[in-house]
Amino acid sequence: MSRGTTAEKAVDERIYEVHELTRVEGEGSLRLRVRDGEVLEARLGIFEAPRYFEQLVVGRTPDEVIDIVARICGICPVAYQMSAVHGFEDLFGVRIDPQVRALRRLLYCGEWIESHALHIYFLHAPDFLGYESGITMAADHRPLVEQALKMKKAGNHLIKILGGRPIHPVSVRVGGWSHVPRVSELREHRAALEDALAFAQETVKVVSGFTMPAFAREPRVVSLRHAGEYPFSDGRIVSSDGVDVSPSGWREAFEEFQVEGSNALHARSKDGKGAYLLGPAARIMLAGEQLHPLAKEALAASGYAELIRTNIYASIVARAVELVQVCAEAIDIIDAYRPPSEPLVSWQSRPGVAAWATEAPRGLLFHRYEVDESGRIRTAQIVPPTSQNQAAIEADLVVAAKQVLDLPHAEATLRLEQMIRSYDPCISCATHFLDLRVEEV
Amino acid sequence: MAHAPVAARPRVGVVKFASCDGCQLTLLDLEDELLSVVEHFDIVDFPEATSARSAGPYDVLFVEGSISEPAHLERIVELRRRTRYLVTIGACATAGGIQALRNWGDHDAFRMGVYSNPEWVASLARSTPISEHVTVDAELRGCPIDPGQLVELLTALTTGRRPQLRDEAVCMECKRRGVVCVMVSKGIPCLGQVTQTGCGAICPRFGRGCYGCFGPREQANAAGLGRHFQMAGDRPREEIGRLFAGFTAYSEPFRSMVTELGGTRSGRAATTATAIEPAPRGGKA
Amino acid sequence: MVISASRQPRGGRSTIEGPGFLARADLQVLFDLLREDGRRLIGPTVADGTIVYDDISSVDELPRGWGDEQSPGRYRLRRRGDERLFGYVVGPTAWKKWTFPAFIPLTRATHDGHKVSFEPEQAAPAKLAFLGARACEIAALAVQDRVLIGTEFIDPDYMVRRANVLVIAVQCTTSASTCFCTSMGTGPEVTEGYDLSLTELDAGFIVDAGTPAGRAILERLPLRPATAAEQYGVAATVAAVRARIGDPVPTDGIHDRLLAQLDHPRWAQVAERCITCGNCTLACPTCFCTTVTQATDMSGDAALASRSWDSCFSPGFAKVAGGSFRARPRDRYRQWLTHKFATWFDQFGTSGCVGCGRCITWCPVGIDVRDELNAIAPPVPLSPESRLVEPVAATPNDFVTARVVNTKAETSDTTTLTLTGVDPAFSHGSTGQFAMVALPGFPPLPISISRFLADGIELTIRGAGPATKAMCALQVGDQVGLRGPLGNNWPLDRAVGRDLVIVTGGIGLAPLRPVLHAIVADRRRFGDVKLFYGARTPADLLYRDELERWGKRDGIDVSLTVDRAGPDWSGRVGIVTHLFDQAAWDGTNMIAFVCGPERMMQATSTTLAGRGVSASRIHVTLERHMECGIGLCGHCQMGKYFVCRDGPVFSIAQLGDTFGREGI
Amino acid sequence: MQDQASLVAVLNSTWFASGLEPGVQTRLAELSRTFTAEPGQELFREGDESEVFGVVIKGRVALRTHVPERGDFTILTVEPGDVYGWSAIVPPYRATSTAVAIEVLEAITFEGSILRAALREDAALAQALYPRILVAVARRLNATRVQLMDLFAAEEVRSW
Repeated sequence: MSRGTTAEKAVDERIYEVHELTRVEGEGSLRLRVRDGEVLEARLGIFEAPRYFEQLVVGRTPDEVIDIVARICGICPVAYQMSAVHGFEDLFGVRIDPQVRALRRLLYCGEWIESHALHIYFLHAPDFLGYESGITMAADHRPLVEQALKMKKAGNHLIKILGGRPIHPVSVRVGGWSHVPRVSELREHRAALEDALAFAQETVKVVSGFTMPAFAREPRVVSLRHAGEYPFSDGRIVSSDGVDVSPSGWREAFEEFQVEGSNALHARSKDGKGAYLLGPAARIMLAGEQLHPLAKEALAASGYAELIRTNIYASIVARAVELVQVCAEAIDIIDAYRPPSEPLVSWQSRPGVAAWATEAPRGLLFHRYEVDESGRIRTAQIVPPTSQNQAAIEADLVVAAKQVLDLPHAEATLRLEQMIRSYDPCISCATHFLDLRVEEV
Repeated sequence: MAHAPVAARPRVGVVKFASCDGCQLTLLDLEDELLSVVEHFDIVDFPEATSARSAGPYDVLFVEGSISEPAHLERIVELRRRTRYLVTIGACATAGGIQALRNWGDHDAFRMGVYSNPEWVASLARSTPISEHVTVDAELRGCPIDPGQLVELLTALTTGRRPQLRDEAVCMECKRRGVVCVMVSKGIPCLGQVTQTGCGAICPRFGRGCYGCFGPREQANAAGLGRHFQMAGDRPREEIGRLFAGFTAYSEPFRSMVTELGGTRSGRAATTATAIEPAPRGGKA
Repeated sequence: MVISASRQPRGGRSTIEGPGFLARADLQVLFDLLREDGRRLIGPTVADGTIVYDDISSVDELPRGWGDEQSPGRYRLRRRGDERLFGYVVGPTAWKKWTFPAFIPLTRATHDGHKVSFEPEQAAPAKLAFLGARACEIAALAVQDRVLIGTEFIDPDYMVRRANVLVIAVQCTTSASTCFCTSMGTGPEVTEGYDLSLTELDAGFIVDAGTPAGRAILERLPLRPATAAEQYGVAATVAAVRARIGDPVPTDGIHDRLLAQLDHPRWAQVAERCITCGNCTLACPTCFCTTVTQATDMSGDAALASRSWDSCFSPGFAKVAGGSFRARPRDRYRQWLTHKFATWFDQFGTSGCVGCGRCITWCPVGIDVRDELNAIAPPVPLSPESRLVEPVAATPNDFVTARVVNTKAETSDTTTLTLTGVDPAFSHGSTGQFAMVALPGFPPLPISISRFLADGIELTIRGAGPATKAMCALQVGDQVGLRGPLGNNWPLDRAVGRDLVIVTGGIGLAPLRPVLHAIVADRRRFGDVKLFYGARTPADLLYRDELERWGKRDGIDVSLTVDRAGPDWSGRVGIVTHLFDQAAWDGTNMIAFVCGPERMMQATSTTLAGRGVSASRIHVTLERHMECGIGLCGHCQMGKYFVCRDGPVFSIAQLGDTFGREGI
Repeated sequence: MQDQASLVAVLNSTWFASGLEPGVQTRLAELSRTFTAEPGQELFREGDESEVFGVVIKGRVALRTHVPERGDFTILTVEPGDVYGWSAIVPPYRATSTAVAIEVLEAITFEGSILRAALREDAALAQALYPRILVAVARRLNATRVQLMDLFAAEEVRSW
């Protein structure tokens, strides 16, 4: 499906091109132009149609925003609800019950399980095992795929218990929950999560058995870090080189900008140190000490503790380790759960800026809303992980290019596609600010 | 046997226009059925799930997303030509989706607000449902669609039945499940009465009013409900408008309610609509 | 009543006859006794800001100290400031949730090569005790008893569930603004239909038994005799409730008053406010309409038919070929109200409303049925209607399989199936009856029997929808599920010695074919027999060879006409009524059987009337959406009739002004 | 059967002309002549000047219309007692369909121009005849309406 062409004008010019990336969320393209081993252009193009979310929320109330922004992405709707709800509660000074907070972590666990399981087994693993899809993979590895589906279901069902449905759940509100589960509802799901945990541990073994293409670039990494827990929605935004700001202070350290010759907005840190990497590998590098003992154990046993720092293809291992993390944590939360005395506290809107960043499965997701006197949104800014990863992805394409030059064209293109999948790009998310024009050659 | 399925093992495509991918994801979320689904259906094109591609022809094509940019216009007609049984899935495809709120607004203001180079953005002034452009054989409502209804449609396709997708109020599901009416017992405004069932009354079960993501049901008396909200709840018109200005806002009669009462950005008082400045952005490099 | 002088120690056996007094602190004893008897206790408890009925095990779960405020479209709890456990009226839950569940599996059907099989689901309900049933609710149980197990047709699921219920009534000591049991004659006093009854006083309960079962429990309770003062107190409290409610809806003559107002402008006005959401019907403790849905597995070989609550307010409820019989919301509101308060009497000898007020409180937009009744139905008397024909008995949801032994393509879309191995009941069937025909995964459909054979029947089916197309595609050796014969028959006996005119169109000839067979078999008992048959085109004429024989050999005057034809057709083209509207014969000694589209039957009966055939001698067969075929599912209701059970054959006189009226 | 008495008798046997004033019947008989046609014989063609108004005594006349690319369709047959060619009396006096005898036809016909003149001049004749013509046309109208409803077309039940 990857169509490469060699332009007549320069025999030594090679173009690697994928007009429609598959097994990624949304519609994107890849374009790499190399002349005499020198990379002239490396671009992750986006042709997903724009939907203008930052404008759609203007004039709406905070609770409406939570429902609307979920629709940016069908794979990680919870992440969007979380960044928004934390931002508003921070602005309005809402104090929530510890169990309300625990349930939100649990909801996030559900989404991570569902999203990571989907990416590992249905979007990414087929690259390593040489299949078109997880479905065709099932022909030879049926038990594995069945288990993967069970694990994915365990995550989806968790979201369903808490929010009514796995995609675009309905119960997250500013001030808490419109409805909280009975203890029994969660306990009944415990067994499924234990199976998921066991299979997550198995998954780490499976994916660390994959042969990783050679690759070496140590990126700057950014994620949330929290003193007492693996990062979801609290702590500080930190980087591998000294950035340290509050979750509401993303704009103090980072900015979006436009690159000459490229039509895509990128993000960078203001200290001028350029591109940075978000996601599972980044989180493990920066907050690894907060991993659940079982996750630490799995990471150590995988033998990838070091390699995930430099080889982007190995991010699949990091993702698997996080599966262990969220399955284990979900079980802990359920065991400690008692229904909150006040599921939904009342709150007063106040004008100002509501801003917060939480950790989506793919990495840091930043929201910023200006709320006016009438409690309505005046402006909105949403910076999803994929847009922040864009610069890093293109930087990696440059490195990867040099390594694939000797491969047959089709294989090389496939390899580059695989590299992009390693980021688990979420293009529907990214599209609302990336440009659509695909350059003609 | 007497059944007349669409085809022995129908060739299925899953494609998207402007959407969040959540509805096609629902197919992958049929964890219990997925492997038997692929036994009975030959999934020939599904970019999000497989690298194997096909340009058709399709016995069944699931279409997600709304028509919202020029290229979409030809693409959907072309797809229709290659398809026997076209099924639209989700609020974007069946109603234009949440992005159809721009249909009331100033499209350019929207573009300026989001893009620093709006002239590069090829998008249509209106986001519209698939049925506005080609004939649709069946539709699954919802934001997102309901897995149960998806299974019902798939099994109906294999047996040649007509899928049993009830056209009745969400209230019916509430009552069957013994959910207490949030409007009567808590005074929470709820669109369940005018919204087509299929979701299993999720929002009322979770202590909220229905926000209409399955869209208006046949003969939905939205005007009557709107009058009731105004009189009983004595709420401001614009607040009632916003109730209807959701994920299926562009479907009649919700559309008329929004146009009449306001609720979208441009539906608000013109003063605020013009007072909107674009979202803050970093400068040039 | 005699009250024993000997006092018993707590918990010990009491020998009290008549009412006794139970201290509030001892109510838990009743709970424990019921559990000992292996009963699940269902009673009131607070949930979602309302008082619902649910499983409870302890007195602490009762709404101690809670009362309720109800008005059209509004329900709120309030603190009473006392310790009362039953100090409120009825909430959102109706007891039918347990006796007539919202959803039950009905029939499992499987399909294996040519074989099909149908397995009815059997309910195995738990033994229940309803604690806190109010007078109106007990009346509602009685109404559903009449509807679902009170006629010759039985809903077996309801029967077994109902038989497992012990009713513990509670006298109403308060009322809501929405109550009107007094007007419906169902309360507030609990007078019958209970096993035990409780009346709450400040310190405890007056307990009385209404059945031996109740008495047996009463005798195990730690009671002391109720004092006369206490008993008078009870009477006085309930009397006060009655006085407070008053008589909001004068109901004498309501049946006739309401049916006289079918064209009242108010129907359209209320439809402006009504959202047709159906909440009133599902909150109603007597509404019994259901619908059957089919689910199949991916292979389509295993199917499960399930029954769930349906509502006459949903657009799909009354749909048949060509649309809904109640297309407009006003039609549906009129249907509901006239059924509850008028035609229910004709069908079941009781009102369909018990005055509990749920349809008022739980109407999201607060439409008050009492206001509508008072506005629409001012007192006007009408004459009572005539009796119905007796229907033929059948069982509800198990199908007997029959085998296809011959198929004949009558037209491009219509096929006649010959079936053998049918239920013996069919050999007693008669002209005009139909059968419910089922294929796995498809909803069973009513199909007229187009011929009775010694060892089977013929069905002539037009492939219009998926199910009928599937039936038309059946091959010799395939099986189908059959239920019947159902419905009433053409009154052929009335035609003996008379002239008979048969007017029919399209597929309508099928249910009349057995009539012609009967006539041909005994021709001389009838006078002139005229058959006027219209079809869409010459190619759409059914039974062409038989038509020829009837005309040429059997002394039947056969006239055919078609709506349009090519040049090769030398027969008549035109509408069926033109075959006789200018003819010379007069109809004073004539009886007419008419079957075809309703619009055509209207035109025909008007024309026949013009030829002197009186309304009582014009018989038509009606089509309505039929699901159960025996008057249990409610879909095919037309005025006071269930078309499936009381019809499908009616005389124009029977139907009166409902015939041809829009939206009935 | 050329003599007037028999013509009157024949006219009387049709619903169209039965029970008219004797005077009117005689006048009608004067204006009329008997007409016979063989099966397949065309009496007039759609769109032509319509010259003849007739009452069918025996046989059957098919009124046909031509649908481009689909050929001729019979929209109505005229049976004994009924009339054809009413457009000969109603402006603009053009045939609205093609009339073909499909059985051996015996009819009583009137030449359009003559009948029109008679109706103009003879008030009694006009008064007696127009209502009957109106009835004939009304029946056609009603028939057409009902046929338009296409009552016997297959429609499927959508409620499930």
